[in-house]
Amino acid sequence: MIFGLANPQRFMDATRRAGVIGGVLSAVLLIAGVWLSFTAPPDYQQGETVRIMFVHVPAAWMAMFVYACLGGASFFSLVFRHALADAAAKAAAPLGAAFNALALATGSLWGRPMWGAWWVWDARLTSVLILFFFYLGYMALRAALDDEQKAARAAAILALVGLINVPIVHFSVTWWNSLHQAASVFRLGGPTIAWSLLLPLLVMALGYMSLFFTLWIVRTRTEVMRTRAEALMLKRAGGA
Amino acid sequence: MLTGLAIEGLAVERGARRLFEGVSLTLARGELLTLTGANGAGKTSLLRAVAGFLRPQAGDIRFEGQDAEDARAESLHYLGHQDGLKPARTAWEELCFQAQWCGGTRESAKAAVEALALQPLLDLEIRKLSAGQRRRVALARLIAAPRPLWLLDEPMAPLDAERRSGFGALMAQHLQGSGLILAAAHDPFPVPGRTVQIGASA
Amino acid sequence: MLTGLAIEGLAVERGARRLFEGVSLTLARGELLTLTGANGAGKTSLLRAVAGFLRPQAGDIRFEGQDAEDARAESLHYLGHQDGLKPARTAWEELCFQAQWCGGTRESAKAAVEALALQPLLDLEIRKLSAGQRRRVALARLIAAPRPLWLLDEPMAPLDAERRSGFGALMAQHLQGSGLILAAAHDPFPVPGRTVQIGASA
Amino acid sequence: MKTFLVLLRRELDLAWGGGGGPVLGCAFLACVTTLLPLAAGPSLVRLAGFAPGAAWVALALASLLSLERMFERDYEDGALDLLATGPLPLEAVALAKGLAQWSANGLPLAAAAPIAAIALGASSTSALLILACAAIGGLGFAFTGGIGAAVALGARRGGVLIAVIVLPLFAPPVIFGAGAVGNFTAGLPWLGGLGFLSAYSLATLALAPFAMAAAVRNALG
Amino acid sequence: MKTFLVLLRRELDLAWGGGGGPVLGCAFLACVTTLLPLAAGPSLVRLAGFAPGAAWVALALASLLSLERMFERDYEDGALDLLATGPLPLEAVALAKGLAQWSANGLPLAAAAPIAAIALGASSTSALLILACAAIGGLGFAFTGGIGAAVALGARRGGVLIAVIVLPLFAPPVIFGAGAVGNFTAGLPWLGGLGFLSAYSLATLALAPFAMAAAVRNALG
Ligand code: HEM
Ligand SMILES: Nc1ncnc2c1ncn2[C@@H]1O[C@H](COP(=O)(O)OP(=O)(O)OP(=O)(O)O)[C@@H](O)[C@H]1O
Ligand SMILES: Nc1ncnc2c1ncn2[C@@H]1O[C@H](COP(=O)(O)OP(=O)(O)OP(=O)(O)O)[C@@H](O)[C@H]1O
Ligand SMILES: [Mg+2]
Ligand SMILES: [Mg+2]
Repeated sequence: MIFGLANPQRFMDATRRAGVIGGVLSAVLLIAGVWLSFTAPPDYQQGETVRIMFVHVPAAWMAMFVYACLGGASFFSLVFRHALADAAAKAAAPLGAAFNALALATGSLWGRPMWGAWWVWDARLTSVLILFFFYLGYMALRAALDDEQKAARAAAILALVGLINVPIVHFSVTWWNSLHQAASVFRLGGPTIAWSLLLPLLVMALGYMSLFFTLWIVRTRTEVMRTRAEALMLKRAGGA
Repeated sequence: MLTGLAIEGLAVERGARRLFEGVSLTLARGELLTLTGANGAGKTSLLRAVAGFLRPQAGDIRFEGQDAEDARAESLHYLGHQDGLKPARTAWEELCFQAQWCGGTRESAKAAVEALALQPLLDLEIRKLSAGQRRRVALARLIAAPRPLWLLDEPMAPLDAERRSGFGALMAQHLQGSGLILAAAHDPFPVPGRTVQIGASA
Repeated sequence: MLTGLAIEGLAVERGARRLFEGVSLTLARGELLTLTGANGAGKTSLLRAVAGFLRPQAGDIRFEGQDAEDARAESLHYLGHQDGLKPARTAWEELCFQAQWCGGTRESAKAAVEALALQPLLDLEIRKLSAGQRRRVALARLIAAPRPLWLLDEPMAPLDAERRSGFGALMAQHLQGSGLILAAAHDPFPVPGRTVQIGASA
Repeated sequence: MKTFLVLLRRELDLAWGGGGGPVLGCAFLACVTTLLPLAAGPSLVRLAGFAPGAAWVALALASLLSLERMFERDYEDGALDLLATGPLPLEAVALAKGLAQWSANGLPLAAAAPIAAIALGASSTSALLILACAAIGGLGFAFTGGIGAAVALGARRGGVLIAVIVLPLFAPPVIFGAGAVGNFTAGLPWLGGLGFLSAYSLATLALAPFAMAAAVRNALG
Repeated sequence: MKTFLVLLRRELDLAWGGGGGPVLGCAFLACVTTLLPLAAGPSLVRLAGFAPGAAWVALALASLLSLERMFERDYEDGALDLLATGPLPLEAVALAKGLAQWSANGLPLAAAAPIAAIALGASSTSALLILACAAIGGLGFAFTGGIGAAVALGARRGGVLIAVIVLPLFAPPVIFGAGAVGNFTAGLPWLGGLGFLSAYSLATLALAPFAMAAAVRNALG
């Protein structure tokens, strides 16, 4: 299916409605998620602050997930020199950076009551910050090279190199005994978290996911249309 | 063994501007083909496309007798506007490195020193050479590491009259040994050959 | 105001080797003097001595109408084999700096852009220019900051035929405005002038 | 192989010629040993713990600052054209450049760091660990940094861009290495950190040449 | 004056383009704040004492590494010829280059150093002193270093030569500055050190341009 959509025209046809449908779906999921978050019982240890989790954790997951998507798209753009993959990579980066910033901000808000500090230089926090820098570096590189094709390839190489950071972020907690919570959902042997907290968390995660895919497709469409418009303008300028 | 070069319908873009399109040419053993054209017409770009640095937008570059990758790694010399010589190293160090890098030996480097009369320059650092002397050091690698196809970008511009005819003789010798030369130039070479004009007739 | 240049019995050494000696020449307003000679004869060295970079071993360089120090700071342009343009800056940034550094203004830089038809190149970084385009950007400072004496070292080598005659016209214009040009070259200029041979008759 | 050695010799010559090399190590040594006692008071115990950290900071900064040299000059003066038409693939060229960079920047600092540490009162066993960490980490810096240098070729603000790109790549070796040394001084298990550091550096040594070569090819066009 | 500003702007552009600038400061900050706690153990009291020392080491090394850029490129690509035939004497050119070097290397590091120190627990009064010392000392580094860079022009082993010439010249500011900061933290009188440091930097600012210009003139020949 992915390969079927690789043709830009077919992609454009198939995703014409994606913005509307995805938008509605994301709105429903997110509203449900927020409602569930506020009706969930407070944690016996963390009290009301646990509600930050429903914003923080999915955002942190998405920061990593989007980077994986960016890496995948970059791989296709690099190996198959596929214009659509490149447009997708370009479109994904700012979204990932936004999720990443959200995870950092909410984590830091949460850290204040839990650890007594906005920030500590621990492995998990540092590696998430590094992931954020990767997003920034990726966007800076794209902006600094003015030849579109060269920029695309150089950025794709960088994105692939940066993939190495994703497992480091995820496993940092186990590799260094960190202040930060160890994995309690995505772990071998199943989740260790109470159902009353897990349900809103999962709904929120689905909402984030759907929001991301919607925005990703919309941004990719815009990118494809922009390149088309530019090509048209160049053609006109050349003919004149 | 590389025996020929055939270019068909080549189109090259730089910075979203199409420099030329539909350029077709062939080059056989023993032939010199001179590229001419206005500044910015795309002579250098064409040479770079043949050398494999630049991916053309359309068209085909075929090496005969060898596949493109091998040809580019073993059978061609590209000598551009910039010679890549390091100012702080001596002429002999640089020549020696270039020769060995391109598959020659210290002995063949010495032969090139003879052929281009570089003897008195060998111990000088590149930054101390005059423009013409420096160009001769750069040209020496063509002799020091024999490869069939020479891609030359205005090789003679800084040479004096005597050295021009001297290098012309080396070119003729290379062609006689069934070499191939594709060269960009604003002035004609002292060697018989065909000429192709790149870009709008200027 | 610089009105002439007189060189008498000049001798220059490089690396303990005497390049030439007893070179005498004069240059008056409206005159072009072309230096010719073999590679390594010392043309560049002579120009650098006039520009004050090199201290001659013997002989005299006299500027008429201005003392040497002022003349070198205000009245001459030296454009050598290397143009000093920075690859990472745009053509306009570089031209603008060079013009203002040599006493011109942004307006005069714009005039030079007109004169050398640089308009389409201004936003390109120097590293993206073709050899001839880059040379044109370098030459532009001669126009952008008017100074009477031009010291040019093979200024036309990378230019195409059309641009050569174009720059020839600019030279002629400078001479008519009672400028002075001392230039090294292997090929004659398209402008009438005298020629001096440097070094052993080669 | 012979061709690779020829290339490596040239790269070493160029890298050591320009500002790197033994001098960097000596400078570091001189700075650290004269400065720190002055700045941190004369208690040797405290100082000993500090040398490795300073060595890491110096190593990371030195690597960062010299990266620009790695490809930029060859790119601008046409030498990359020659290197790209040689019998060895650009991957081998990148490898040689990375090794030369390491030997001119990483090794001297790595050699100086333990001497400085001992001069400041560290035990000679921890000095050995520092040497190992700095040498191995320097390798990681040189190769990950090389990726940044290659990717940023031809960009308008090359140097600054390199730094932005490279910093996150530098973080893992920094964290692993500093963790190992820190744990060692604190009497905690440190082999794990050293292992991660070695794994990271070896992985970059194996993979970075491909990324660099791809980026250089892209820039040559 | 206007011409000097034009020149200064170009020099700043080139110096900031090539590896210097705010990113260097951030890089330094990131290195110091992540590395030192990891290397020296997380006790804030101890760290606070080390941060200024680490800042000095980094500043000196960073200055050393970027020196090569100061004249070498302009020399090799012919830009010095242009600068030498301008209305301002080479002394002014040297001054502009020194200032640009300082702003691209010294200032960002100076700005970052106190932030790092505070992040590591130093008091904000000592941070101010660190800022002052680093900024003033950086000026001294840039100008003394410039002498080395100019003298080494056209020499075969430029980098090594730079270091041999420059290192001894670096010693006085290093010692004065570190002494001032050290005394301050120890509660001893520190104004004297700062005074010597300022005097040294101002002296180099006044004298070094002449030395640089003489060396450059010599190299141009
Ligand atoms: C700026 C500070 C923080 C950052 C950058 C951060 C980052 C992250 C990341 C990247 C994850 C996803 C881990 C994975 O699935 O591999 C995560 C999960 C999580 N974080 Fe944070 N975090 C921060 C602060 C906090 C604080 C203060 C708490 C509360 C004590 C917290 C609690 C959690 C929890 C409970 C999870 C879910 C763990 C799991 O189920 O896997 N985080 N955080
Ligand atoms: N990286 C680049 N980005 C944008 N434009 C470029 C780039 N490289 C080259 N160009 C443009 O491509 C055109 C062709 O350049 P090329 O060097 O091939 O010309 P040329 O025929 O060799 O000219 P010359 O006779 O001056 O050497 C020029 O207009 C140049 O500005
Ligand atoms: N710094 C130096 N040290 C030693 N020798 C030098 C130095 N600079 C130049 N030379 C030598 O001086 C001689 C003259 O050089 P110059 O550049 O003046 O020649 P030219 O006439 O301009 O030659 P071309 O036509 O090749 O440009 C050359 O043989 C060169 O090797
Ligand atoms: Mg060309
Ligand atoms: Mg000359």
